[in-house]
Formats: sequence, structure tokens, C-alpha cells
Amino acid sequence: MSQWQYRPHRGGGMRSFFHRQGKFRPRSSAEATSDSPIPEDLWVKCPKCGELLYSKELDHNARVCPKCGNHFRLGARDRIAILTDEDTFVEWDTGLRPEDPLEFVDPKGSYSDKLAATQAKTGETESLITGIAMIEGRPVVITVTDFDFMGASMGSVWGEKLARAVERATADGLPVLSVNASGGARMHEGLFSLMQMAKTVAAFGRLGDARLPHFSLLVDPCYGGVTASYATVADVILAEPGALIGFAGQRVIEQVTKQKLPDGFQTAEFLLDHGMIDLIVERALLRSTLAILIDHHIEIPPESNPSDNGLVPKRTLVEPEPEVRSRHGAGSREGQLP
Amino acid sequence: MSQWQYRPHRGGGMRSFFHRQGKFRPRSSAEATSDSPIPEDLWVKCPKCGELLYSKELDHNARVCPKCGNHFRLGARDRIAILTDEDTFVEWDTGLRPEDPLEFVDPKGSYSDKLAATQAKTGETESLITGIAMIEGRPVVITVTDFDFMGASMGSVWGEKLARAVERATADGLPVLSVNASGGARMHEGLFSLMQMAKTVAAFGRLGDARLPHFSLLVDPCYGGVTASYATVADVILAEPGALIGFAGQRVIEQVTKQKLPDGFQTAEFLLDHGMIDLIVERALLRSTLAILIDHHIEIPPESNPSDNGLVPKRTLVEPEPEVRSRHGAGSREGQLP
Amino acid sequence: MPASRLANDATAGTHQAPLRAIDRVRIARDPQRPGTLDYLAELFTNFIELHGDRAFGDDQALIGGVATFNERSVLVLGHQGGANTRENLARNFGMPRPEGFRKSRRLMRHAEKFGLPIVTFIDTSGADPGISSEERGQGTAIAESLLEMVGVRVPIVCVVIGEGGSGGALAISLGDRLLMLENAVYAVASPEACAAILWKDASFAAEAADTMRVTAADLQRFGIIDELILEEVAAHEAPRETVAAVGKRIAFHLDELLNIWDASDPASVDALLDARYARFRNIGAWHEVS
Amino acid sequence: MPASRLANDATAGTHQAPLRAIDRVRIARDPQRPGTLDYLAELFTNFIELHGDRAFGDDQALIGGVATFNERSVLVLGHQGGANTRENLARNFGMPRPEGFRKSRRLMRHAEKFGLPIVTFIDTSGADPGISSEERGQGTAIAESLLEMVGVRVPIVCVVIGEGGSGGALAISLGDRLLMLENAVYAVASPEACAAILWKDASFAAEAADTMRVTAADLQRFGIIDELILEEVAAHEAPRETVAAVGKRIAFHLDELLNIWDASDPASVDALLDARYARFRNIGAWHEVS
Ligand SMILES: [Zn+2]
Ligand SMILES: [Zn+2]
Repeated sequence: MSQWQYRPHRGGGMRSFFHRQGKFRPRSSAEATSDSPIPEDLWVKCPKCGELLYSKELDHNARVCPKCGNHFRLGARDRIAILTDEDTFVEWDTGLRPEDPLEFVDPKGSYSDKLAATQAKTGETESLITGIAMIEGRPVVITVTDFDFMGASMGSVWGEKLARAVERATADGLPVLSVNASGGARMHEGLFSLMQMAKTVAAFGRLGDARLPHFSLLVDPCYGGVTASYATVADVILAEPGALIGFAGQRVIEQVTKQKLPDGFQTAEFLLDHGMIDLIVERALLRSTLAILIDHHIEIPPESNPSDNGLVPKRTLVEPEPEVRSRHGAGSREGQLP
Repeated sequence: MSQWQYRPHRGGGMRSFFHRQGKFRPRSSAEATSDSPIPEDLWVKCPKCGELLYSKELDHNARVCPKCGNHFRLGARDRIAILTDEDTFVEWDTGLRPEDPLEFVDPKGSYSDKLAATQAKTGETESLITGIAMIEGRPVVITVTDFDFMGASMGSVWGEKLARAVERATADGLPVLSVNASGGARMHEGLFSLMQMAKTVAAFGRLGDARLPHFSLLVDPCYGGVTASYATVADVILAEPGALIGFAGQRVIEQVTKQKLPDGFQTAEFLLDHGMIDLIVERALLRSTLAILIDHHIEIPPESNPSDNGLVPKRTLVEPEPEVRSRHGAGSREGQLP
Repeated sequence: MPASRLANDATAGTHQAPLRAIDRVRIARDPQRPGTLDYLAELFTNFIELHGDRAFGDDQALIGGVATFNERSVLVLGHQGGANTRENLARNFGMPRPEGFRKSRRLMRHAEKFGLPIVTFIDTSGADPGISSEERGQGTAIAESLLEMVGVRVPIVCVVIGEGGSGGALAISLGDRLLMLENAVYAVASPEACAAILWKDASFAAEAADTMRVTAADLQRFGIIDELILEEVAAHEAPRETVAAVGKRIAFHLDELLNIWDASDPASVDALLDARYARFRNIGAWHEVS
Repeated sequence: MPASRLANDATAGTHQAPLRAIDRVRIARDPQRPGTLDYLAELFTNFIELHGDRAFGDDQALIGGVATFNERSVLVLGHQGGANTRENLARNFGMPRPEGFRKSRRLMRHAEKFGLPIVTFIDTSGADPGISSEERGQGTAIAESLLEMVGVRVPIVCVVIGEGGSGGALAISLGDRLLMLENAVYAVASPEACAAILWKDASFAAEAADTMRVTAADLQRFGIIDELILEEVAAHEAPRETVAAVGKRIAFHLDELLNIWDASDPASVDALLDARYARFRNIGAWHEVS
């Protein structure tokens, strides 16, 4: 029934989604080029339709295949760049660092060594980035996972960063947008990892008590503890087309059940059909959709003056046109009815 | 999975369920004897196992077949007799009478004529009886439907009686037990009938706001508007074994879907398996089960003295025995563990 | 606009001889009559449909979402059938399954959390009577939607725009105002079902429709609806005018409710709920003898 | 009592040489170890099981009901596997499906409405990983149970009595107190699964169990559990003594909570919830650089 998914009209032509905000240079996603002999900085083969795409053009299209609409994975910084207004993102809590309370050792070595190597490779300190930004002029607390950082596994720093961000949103009366990809728990942090599910749900519970909205955007792939905690108890749950979303991983399910998985199992479209998400939104329409959603869910007290405080959201996305205002009157507006 | 249904241990031997409370003489249910050539006041053939049962013995067993456990239907007065403590039932709002706002006419005549005939035949004025009674010493507001009265169809008097009873329970801090059999809406009252669903749910909503419990007992057969209103939003939903419970009737479903109904469709056991009811209770255990449920859901403020006021429920069903009190101590009590 | 398939269609307006109840039933069911999606397109902006019951499925026979109405964000709920076979299969001919009612309950809670007034459009022949709907608790799902609706702490305006069929209609009609188009009907059972039960013959639907009193005029006389919205021309002949007229009346009643309701003032919310309780508490035809 | 199937079982008590983590995993999974129903039978009276999620099914892997504990009515929730094949099929080996978590959420709301403190027994290898559980939103169901539990306005005491497996265990473990038997384990994933992922070989489960720190002693050291309940003799060897010991500690902690909580005093309830929030808010191993 994906024909019923939300597809608002596109306004105007395509725009460049990457604002080139200094350090937020788009990086190619590793998964898209892994089995391609072509240098990744020039050409990318679409894994869905097989089309060879010029990498810069793909970037220009927010890494959505212009031929088949396949949504390539996006790095966390790229994600922030396409979702938020240029130069508005302010990152929070960049000094938080993981520890190794279990003194975890696996055949490849210690957790500490793995962390150091990952940090060096990615340039990030952890798998969650938090901060505040504007989306079409509306201030939003935003949390974005980084799948390149240990498969966006949820550990203590994730939990702490997220709780701090959500608590600030609660205190300041701001909506929260969480962008969620994850491979699940971070095994190396043992039960500390599992308990971050409790910590994050609790923080969002308090946001909800304050009647502030949480918009959760599920992107490919989103599994395990994140799917089983705050990402699926949001007020509005959005997903990108084709994103794989589930609790148990597909390989585990196949091994345990010895059954063939149904077609489209765990895709965003599958979840929509099964009632688990509110809407699927193409990447190009995410900003405008989020802007409308924010307007519907954040109320400005009548006495406040939006112009006084840059942090107060605007009430309406688009100023109502005169003919819209009078649509109950003379009936001059052309509707969709015959 | 009916093996998991609730079956507390029976205390003591069988007792006579009919207290012979003057006018509450048990009547044989019409449906049980309709295709039997034997005089209904002497012998009854069990429709489930075929056993010929002596009617007085069946009455003595609360109209449960001693051979196969089949629960025969019970009239409303019989139901009150087996559920409540002897001579404690006080009926409310006996003066309410239906009207005929639609001036409804069908091939058999007017609604007014049908009502008069039904009243004369049954000795009841409407299909719902309400009042207050004690169940093992605990005061309970009780509402019982009478399937013999126009198939216990829900009309305006039902709604008004029920709302008054529930409002009194709310005001007096009493639990409500509703015993529900119904053939559905009373067609002859048109939309007035449908709106009684709203009226009754609203009244129970206010009982719930006061944190007073509603126990709903679903008995054979329970269909239509009652199943789609207050009977299924109770705090605890009980059903008698084998009772048929559903929204749409079986004939309608077969006609619309042209499908064969699955075995056991719409039985109490089917509903338990599908998560719709809390427990199935044999008729013989209803009183004791309800007594425990009342105790778990009605709180006595610490300062109140139960002996001061006959209307304050007792806190515990059975005084704890000394060895139960000390069961965390020396471990002398024999448990179920090896 | 296709030619009318109703014999006496020119008389559907109020300025002609009154129609029989069964004629209004046919008009109410006319597939060309504007449906929930038409009202959404014409009267609301910034609509975002919210899908799913978060437990089993997404029912396209009962849709909902957030939208802007008169510069205010509201929650919209409504039944929606299909315009063709493919759509009717997807939307189950506008007959909600338990998932639809569970979605409506979820969205009503959502509206309460964010202080969004609720507007509902009633247009269904009834709740789905299938085997799987029974398995998943059709009765329970309707009851839970009713319970939510009588207690939800935001103003609600409901409009019967087509056929109001039994419990499936009731489940989203327990508002602070119940409006009804002149040619809409609202009944405890379909005239065909009623005739089948009482006449043992569904072809007596016309007789059943008469005696069941299913028209807006009947229900206005009984005090069950708050307002009858005239169709100068029947809605399927003048869809845009009808939708506009309905929009005006929704706006009027919503404004009235918003004048007395303030989400931040619990006393005003309690007053709204007391009035809603009284609405349903007082519906009934009975007398009392001593 | 059958003879022990554990090689070094005589050392399961604390007064012997400490066991390896994997030994405790095996003890925790021993089918003779008392389960939720045993605790119910020994420690509670007047138990009435409440069934169903009111939407799809009744999950017998996660049971619940009302009961009397120390002369007070409480709500009990717990995982329950089977003692034999038939029971294991009925109870899905103690692995809850979405219906189980939805039932637990329903019953927690029930407990809140009637002011019943909650006691939970955690004993599951994890949430069911099947296709149909995914279809019905396993992740969503767990998340909703978590959200309910962190906010429910009654005191909660949780006890890990056997295996605490990942999200399926967490879903009913967010209480005001988390107690744990000495030979119980609680892990983010089974040691076998962890070994399969990190060693590419499930037979390294012993190594995985060591480094994952799954024992009660580890979790006590980390401050994640509030109390370790000693097993002088392992629970499967001394079930009644173990159950009695757990009962005493539940009673102690429940009394402590009931001393500060009064359902009719919102400030005391808020204080309880603030403390619960702080419990989970403060769990984590991180440091901050400038
Ligand atoms: Zn492509
Ligand atoms: Zn029999």
C-alpha cells in the first residue's frame, strides 16, 4: 500500500543539498562502492539499478540515484548538512569520550585499541552527534548517528549525549529530531550498552511529559537496541524509502527460524504496511516535511513575540496566501474536485 | 492455550447456588429445551454431551452440566442469585420504561405492542437489571442483562439504568460488576440505541477516572454494541467457558465473507487466545474469583475502619493464616517446589 | 460530472418535495459524493497523514493526520472508501478493521498531547465484519476508540458527510458537536440488514429506512445532531459548494469551542468534558413511573 | 531433586572457589531453577493471572497478574519458560513476542490506575527473533514497555532470577530496585551470539562470557544492580530456600519504597519517579575532555 505514503508536492526545482559548510564535506559511503572497480571519488555504481553515476552529481542529488530513486546511505555530517539550514548547526558535548569498564578483549584486541583506531579513521569521537540547528528557520535539537563509527552501535557516550541533548530541549521548549541508523548494541560495553536504552527512553519520556515533540527519522539500517528504544516511541516516526529497519537482524532470523524471509521484509515500506511508522519521505522532501511537522506540534504562547528570540519557532511554514485565507468565502479557489 | 486459564483451587464441597431468594426462582432457559420432547420442568438434554439431566439437579449445579461442564444460559434473576450473597440484592430504577420515539413499525406490528407482550411474557420491564448487592461480604454495584427480554438488546432504558448505576458507584466509591449477554442493538430504537454505547462508555469512563474498578463478565451470547462498548473496556474482563462473544454475528460473517468459520470461532477460549479477555472462570468459581478481584482493586484508606460501615469492602478475602504470615521466615511452609 | 444515476435526483435539494429516506440512503452512498480526502484537499492545508496503529497494520479505511484549518493546527480523522476497484480493495470499501480504530485512538491521544482540536468526517457503511477483524478484536477496538474519545481533552467537531453506519461510524463521532449533511444518513444498522432481520427480506429496505428514522432531519428532531447542513444541490452534484458549506460550519463550531477551551486552563478543559459527558448522558427516550 | 548435570556444581555456592562466568550462565539456564510461577506459588497468595494484550494475542512467555504479597495487593510480571516440550512450545521457550510486551505495558497501566506496586521476575534468553514478531513490531513493543515502565507512578522491584537476555529482559527490568541472584546473569547478548560475532565461532562462548561481565558480582561492581542475593546453595539445588531468600529481599525493598511513596501524595510519587529517572540517567561509563 505504498501508494498511500506521504508525497507532498515539490516546490520549485532541485537544489543542491550540500551546503559545503566548511568541514562538512560529503564523504562517499563505503557500502556503495565496495564492489566497484571504479575510483570512488569519480564514479559510483547504483546497487539497485546498476547505473553508473558520477559521484559529484550523486552528491548534488543528496546521494539519491537520479535513475531509480535508491537512497544511498549518508554519513552523519552529510545528513546534518542536508537537513539543516546552512551554517546553523552548533554541535554539543564534543568532549565526551567512551571508556572501557569491562576491559573488553576479543581476538582482534582490546576495546580501547579499537576505539582509538576508529576515531583516527573516521575523525569522529563517537557514533552519535548532537546539537542544535535550524530547519527552514525553526530551531530543533538534532541527534544523528554515524554508521561509519563501529556500525553506529549504542554505548555510554551515545546515551549521555542523547540524554543531555533531550534534557536541554525539554528545558528550552524545543522539538527534537533524532536521525537513527544503528547496528544495535555495542557489545564491548556489555550491560552499560543495554542500559542506554533505558536512559534514552527515560529522557524522551520527560520531553513527552513537557508535551514537546520527538520526530524520529529511521534511516538505513536501523536495528537492535535503537529500534527497541527511543527511535520507535517518537510522536511522529519517519523513514527514508527502502531503509531496512528491524529488531533482530535478518541473518539471525534466518538462522533461528530456518525460514525464507518474505520479500521486502523489514523495509520502510513493510513497516508502513504493518503500522509501525507514520510516513515514508523521500530525502528531497525531508526538510519541508519536518518544517510542517514542527509547526503542527510546537505552540507559541500567544504572549510571546517570535521576533524577540531566534529560538522561538515560527508558527507557519508558509504565510497563507490571501485566496487560501478566504477559501471558505466566495469559493473562487480551484480545488481538486471536478 | 486454554490450559493456562485461571483455575484456582476449589475450597470445600459443592454448594447450592440458588439461594431461593423468594421471587428469584430459577427458570429453565428456553434454548436448552427447545428441541427436547421431555417436559422442561423435569428433564433437560445437554446440547453438548447429550446427557439427560434432571432439571432440579441441573439447577442445583448452577445449570452447569455435571457430565461435560457445559454452561447453560442463565436468566438475569438466576444470575443475580448465584453471584450475590443471599438476600443482599437491592434493585435500582425499576420505574424506568422504554418509549417508542421512532414510532417503529415492522411486519409484526408496532414496537409498543412488542414491548407490552415481552413485558407480560417475561415479567421484566426491560433487558437490564441494576442494583447493589454483596459478593462474599463486599458491596458491589451490579448490572445484569436479560437475554429473554428481546435478546438483551440495548436501548434507552438500558443506557439510562446503566449510567445511573455507574454514577452511583462513582459517587459512593464502589466497584461495578457488569454481566453481559446481548444480541446487539435494539433496532426499534434506531440511533437512540446506538448512542447508548456512547452513554455507557462515558459513564464507565468517569468510574475509571475515579480509579474504581469495572469487572465485566461476558456470558453466552454477547454480540454487537455491547461487545463494542463498555463490556470490553473493563479493567478485568472475565468470561464463562464456551460463551460466544463477538462483534459481528456468525451468520452475517458467513454471508459477507463466504468463508467457513474456524473451529471454536468467537468462543471465550478463542478470545482468550487472541488476547481479548483476562480470564475464563467456571461458574462455580465466579464468586470467589470476583471477591479476590475486588480486594485487589478497591483500597481502604488506612484511617477507615471497615466495621464502621457495611459498605466498606473488606481488605482480604481470607484472613492470612499464621504460617502464611511467616512464610519468609523459617521456611516451614510446604510449597509447590520439590 | 457524470450524469446522475438517481431517478429523482433533481429533487435532492431541500427546495423540492422531500425525498424518501431510502433515496437519501442512495444519495449518501453515491461514489461521486465528496469524501474525507476531498474535504482534506479543499478545507485544509499542510496535511500530513499519520499512518499505523503501532501494533499490526495501517488501515486505509480510516485515515488521519495533522493539518492546518483556519490557521490552526488540528487533527483530522475520517473514513475513506475508494473511487474504483483497486482503491476499494486497498481501503476495504471504507469499512475499518480493528487497526483503523486503534489508529484513531492513537491519534486522538496524539491530539491531546499536543493540544490539537479534532475534526472527524464520518462516511462508512460500518466496521468490517470479517473473520480476521473478529480475531483481532473488532468490538474491543471500537470500544477503546469510544472510551478515548469521550475523555480526550481537546475540542472535537464531527460531521456525517455520507453514510454513518453503526459502530464503525460511532467510533469517531463522539465529539462536542455532531453536524450532518442534509442527505447524509446515520443508522444503527443498514436498512438492508434491518429489513433482513425484521422482514426476513432485504428488499424491504425502503420500509426499514423509513421506520428507522435515519435522515438528518429525523436526528435533528431527536436532538441527536447539533446541526443539519443544507444541501441546496445534492453534494455529488455540487461537491465544491457542499465542501465549502461544511467548512464554514466546522469553522463556526470550532471557534465556539475554542472560545471556551484553553488547554492550559484545566477548569476550561473540565468544563468542555462535562458538557461532552452531558451530551451523551442525555440521549435516550424513556420515562419513569413510580 | 534430580542429580546435578553440572560438572562442578558443588562449588556453585559462594563459599567455594568462584565459578567462571560461563558456569553461571549454565546454572542460570538450568531448567530446575525456580521460575516465575514458582515464586508466585511460594511468595504470593490470591494470584489471578490477567491475560492478553487486547489487540492480538496472549503471550505465555511473559505472564502477569494481581496477587497478594505481604498482605498488600501487587502486580506481578515475569518471564516463564516451560518445563517440557509441550510447555516450551506454549511458552515459546520463555521468549516474549510483541504481545507479551504489550500485555506488560497494559498491566503496568493497570497497576498505576489502582496504585498497585509492581514486582517483576526476569528470566528469558531474550525477545523472540521470529518473522512474525518482526511483522508485529518487536522493537516497538519493547520500546513502549520501557517508556511505560520509566514513568509508571507506582514502586517497582525487579529481580533477575535466571537469565537476563538483552531487550527482552530489559523490557520489564526498569524498576526502582534491581536485585539479582548470585548465579543469575544479565547480558546485552548471549555469550554464544557475542562469540559468533566477535570470534566468528560460538564455541568461544566461555571467553565471551568472561569479557562481557555478565555476572551479578560484575554488575554489582558497576553499580547497575542494587543488590546481589547470595545463593548459599545454587537455586536449582535449593529452590525453596532461594525463593524464600528472594522473598525477604523483595519485601525489604518494597517496604523501603512504600515508606517514601504514597499514591495520594503527588509529591511523593514525583520523588519516586525522579529517583527512578536518576537511576538510569546515571548509568554509563564515559569521561569528558575540554
Ligand atoms: Zn539507481
Ligand atoms: Zn453435558
